[in-house]
Order: sequence, then C-alpha cells, then structure tokens
Amino acid sequence: MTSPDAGVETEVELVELDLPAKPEVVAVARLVVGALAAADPMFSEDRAADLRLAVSEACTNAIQAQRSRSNGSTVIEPINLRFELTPGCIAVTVEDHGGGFDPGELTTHPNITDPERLHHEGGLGIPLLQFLTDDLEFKATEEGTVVAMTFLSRADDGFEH
Amino acid sequence: MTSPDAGVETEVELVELDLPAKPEVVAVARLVVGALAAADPMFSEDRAADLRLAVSEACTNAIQAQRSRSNGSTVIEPINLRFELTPGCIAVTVEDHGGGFDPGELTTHPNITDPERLHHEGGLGIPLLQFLTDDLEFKATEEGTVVAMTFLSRADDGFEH
Amino acid sequence: MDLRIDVAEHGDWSVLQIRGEIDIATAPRLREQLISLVNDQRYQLVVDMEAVEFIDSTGLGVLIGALKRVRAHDGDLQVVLTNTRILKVFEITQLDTIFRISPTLDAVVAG
Amino acid sequence: MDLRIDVAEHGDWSVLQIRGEIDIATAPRLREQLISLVNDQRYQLVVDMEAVEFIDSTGLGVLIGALKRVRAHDGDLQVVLTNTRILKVFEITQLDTIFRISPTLDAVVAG
Ligand SMILES: Nc1ncnc2c1ncn2[C@@H]1O[C@H](COP(=O)(O)OP(=O)(O)O)[C@@H](O)[C@H]1O
Ligand SMILES: Nc1ncnc2c1ncn2[C@@H]1O[C@H](COP(=O)(O)OP(=O)(O)O)[C@@H](O)[C@H]1O
Repeated sequence: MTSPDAGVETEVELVELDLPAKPEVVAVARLVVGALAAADPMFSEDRAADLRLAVSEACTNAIQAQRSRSNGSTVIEPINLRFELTPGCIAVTVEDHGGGFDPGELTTHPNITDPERLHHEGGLGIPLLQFLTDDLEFKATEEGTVVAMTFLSRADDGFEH
Repeated sequence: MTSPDAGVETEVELVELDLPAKPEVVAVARLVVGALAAADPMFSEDRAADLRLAVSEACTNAIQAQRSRSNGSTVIEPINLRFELTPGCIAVTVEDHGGGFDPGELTTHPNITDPERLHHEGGLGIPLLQFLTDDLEFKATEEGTVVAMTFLSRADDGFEH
Repeated sequence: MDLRIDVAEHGDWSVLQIRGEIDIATAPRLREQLISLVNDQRYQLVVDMEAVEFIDSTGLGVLIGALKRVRAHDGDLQVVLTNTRILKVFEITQLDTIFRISPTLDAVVAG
Repeated sequence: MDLRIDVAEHGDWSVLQIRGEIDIATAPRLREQLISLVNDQRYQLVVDMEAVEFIDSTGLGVLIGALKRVRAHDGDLQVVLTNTRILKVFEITQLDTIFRISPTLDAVVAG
C-alpha cells in the first residue's frame, strides 16, 4: 500500500468492510484481505494465504453466532471488518453481534488421533486462528465479540513459531 | 447472494467498504464488486466486467479529487463505497470528500476522431460511466461528491442500450 | 465462490473430484454429496482435492464427518492432494494423521 | 494489482508486452516506459495487450498521450489485442477509430 508519491501518509491505513451475515460473503472477505496482503510487498503469497484462512475462520464464527442468535428475527445485523495496514503488519478485527462466548470455556475435544475425535466436526477454527496469527484476542462487547488478529509478514512459511 | 436457508432476508443486502484514498486500493474495490456480481447468478461475467470498470472509474475520480484537494495536508480522508444488492440489480455509491464539481460544466473535448483530441489524455471516465450504468447520478455533498450508479443484470453484452 | 463436485467410480472406490473453494457457503453441498454416497452404500471414498483452491475448518469438519460415517461401515475415506497450501491446513490441524493423503489417485487405487 | 512491461525490438518496431492491470496505480509506470522509449527516439511502438487483464480510462489516457508523442515525430503506436472485454473498452470510447488494433504482432510488423 505504499505509493511512490505518498510520503504524506505516514499514519496507519485503514480499510473497513461491512458485510451481511451470510455464508456467501466470506469469500468476499477473503478476497479483500488477500488483496491487501498482496499490496504489501513484505507479505509473501504463503503468508497472504494464512490471512485468507484466518479471516475465513473468524468470519465463519461471526456469521454462525449472529445467525443462530437472530433465529426467528427478520433482521440480521451485518458483521464489521477493519484492516489496519502498516508495512509488514496487518491487524484485522472481525466484529459480530452474535451474543458472545467465553473463549476460556470452550469444550475441549478429544485429541485428534483419538477415534472419539471423529464425533466432532467442529472446534478446529480457533486452534487454526491461534496458529496463523501473531496475536489473537477475543473481546466481549455488549452485543457480541470482536476478534482482533495481528499478522506480521514472516519470511518463513508460518510453521516456525 | 441468495442462500438456500435464507428466506428471512428479503430486504436489500448491504455491503460497505471504506478505503484510503490511494491508487493501490482501486484494485480492491474492483475485486469486491466483481465478487458481489459473481455471487448473483443473474449477472453474467461480461456484465460483472462492466461493474469492475465502472467502479474503477468512479474510485479513480474520487481519489484524484480527494488527493488534489488535500494537497499539503497530512490527513487524507477515506472514500466510502456502498453496494446494495438485490437479485438482478446492484446499486453502488462512491462517496468522496474531494470538494465536488459541477457535472454540467465539464470541458467538452474535441470529437475523438479530431487530431486535437490527442492533446487530452482525460475526459473518458464519465462517458464510460454513462455507457456502463443503467442509472447514473452525481450528488453534491457538503464536502464532495456521491456518485450513484445502478447496474441491472442484462442478458446482452451491454452494447444495446 | 464456486464449488464443483464430480463423482466417478474407480474399482471399489467412489472418487469425488472437487474444484473450487470449500467454506461455510459451499461445504453443505459437499456434505450432502458425501452423505448421499454413504446412503448408496459407497463406503470406499476418495476425495480428490487437486483442484481445490481453498479449504477452511468448515470444509475439514465435513471430511471428518464423512470419515466417521464410512468407518462405521468398515469403509475408508482417503484424500488425493499435493498443493502445499492446502496440505498445510491438514498439517496445522493434524488431520494429516487421521486421513491417508496420497499424491495421485493411482496411488490410492493401487492401495 | 501487478503490471509487468517487457520491451523488445522487432525490426523498426519497439514492442511493449504488457501483463496485468492498467489503472491509476500502475499507469504511471507504463507512461514512464513509453516516454523513455520516445526519448530514445523510438517512434514506432507496438503495445501488445494480449496479456492485459484490465484497463480503464487512466490507462487509455496514457496510450493517447503516447500516440500524440510518437505522431509528433511521424511515428505510430499500434495495439495488438483480441480479448473481447478489453476491445469493448476501446469500442465504447471510440478509441478503436484512432488506434490501429491488430490480432497479432506479425500482422503489425508485416504492415
Ligand atoms: N464470534 C463468536 N461468537 C460466539 N461464539 C463463538 C464465536 N467464535 C467462536 N465461538 C464459539 O467457539 C466455538 C469454537 O469455535 P471454533 O474453534 O471456530 O470451532 P467451530 O466454529 O467449528 O465450533 C464455537 O462452536 C462457538 O461456540
Ligand atoms: N468525484 C469527483 N470529484 C471532483 N471532480 C470530479 C469527480 N469526478 C469527476 N470529476 C471532474 O470531472 C472531470 C472529468 O472526469 P472523467 O470523465 O472521469 O475524466 P478524467 O478524470 O480523466 O479527467 C475530471 O477531470 C474532474 O475535474
């Protein structure tokens, strides 16, 4: 996001995206974060793929929370994404109005190699987020959750932290 | 943007995107509108290309207006895009804080086949917008301009209106 | 945003060739397809992911669910995959330890 | 978001092969490249747009400016292009009437 004639813009660049809480828009969120990462030459294509995956996970959780909460209601609020861009660092927040949850109280699923694990199709999203982000925070709001994720461009492929 | 389990969402779907007024983000705006059009099966790939082009033109004008106005200032305000999605129709607004202009007072360039026309590199954007949109409006705001464009999915390739 | 699923028979195996992105929007179609195969008593499944451009945990959950179903009938679900970005998602989640992943369909069919 | 420009000589012609998207972000690089060719007294230019995925009025303006410059030296700027979506942009703006557009580089070089 640096332009040759910039110079004046030393502050953080901010991109905001409000999306209806529908499964179909997760692909749009992925596209946007992928394009933003691609615009920063410090982010490799592999790291950009990490961002796409993490944003997909966070938006999926936001949409699921919001849709299950609004069950029966006719209006589903949008989800809000914010991207803060500085060279070598992209901070993303995904905010929903889905009622919130306690990340400390998540069901612990059996170990992946335990045959019992097959009974649970879910529970992989947050571990993926933990792996892919350099910083991850769940903030409870009055109405729901803000997931705040920080991604540093890394020379490696993300396997080494 | 219709999902099999929707039904509750009969109202217009709204997507909002705020972008810093930088040349690099126009590609992001194109990606978003392209993905939104692709998500509506009534829009052909050719018509989606029309939307990408029109949004590129409107964002380019917004960014140019905003950057030339903020010359010398350190803070450049963002540009705001709104997409209203209904089956077969996408309405897009691009809002800038670039000081505005009078669309009725545009310089008329010599006809394209006139050798004099070569002296003007600009002036092609608004004619393109007129061609590509089904409805086009420039609304003056206190700070700048809202360009409101309506696109209908068309069976044809856009050459026939 | 598209997902395309083609099913073919290779000996004892039913092979699902998947193209596109597997996420919350498209995973339900994959789940339905897998369930309908199990309902047709096809318990030896190969998911060919060579043309998959994206998968997230929603897609992985569908594969886990299908593995459970075919195992209940002493069947198996194997994966054909070489794309390193998609492989990485299996590795991070350790699902590479519960799915057998092969580089080609021939390698699966040959056993 | 990328633009790649490769320049080669074909007889009297300097051929710019362009890949990617030409918009407000990338057009300045194309303009610089074209001006530097004119400064090197290359006035017979071919812009090969077969690998261009997108162009808008900012990109078209750069081509108009370059045509003006080479014409001032009795030169020419021709375009190689078959992609119907890009051709459409030339047609809407009627620039297909001021640029000679050919389907292949050979067609240009052959005259
Ligand atoms: N934004 C959110 N709002 C409410 N609950 C959430 C949110 N994100 C995650 N959760 C809860 O945490 C659980 C675990 O999430 P995750 O690891 O992504 O797996 P999955 O979504 O497949 O269950 C979810 O089932 C849900 O109960
Ligand atoms: N959003 C805007 N804010 C201010 N001025 C604008 C805006 N959009 C268009 N204009 C004015 O209209 C003129 C014609 O626009 P256009 O046809 O797109 O050609 P170009 O931008 O290449 O000059 C611009 O040069 C500019 O002066």
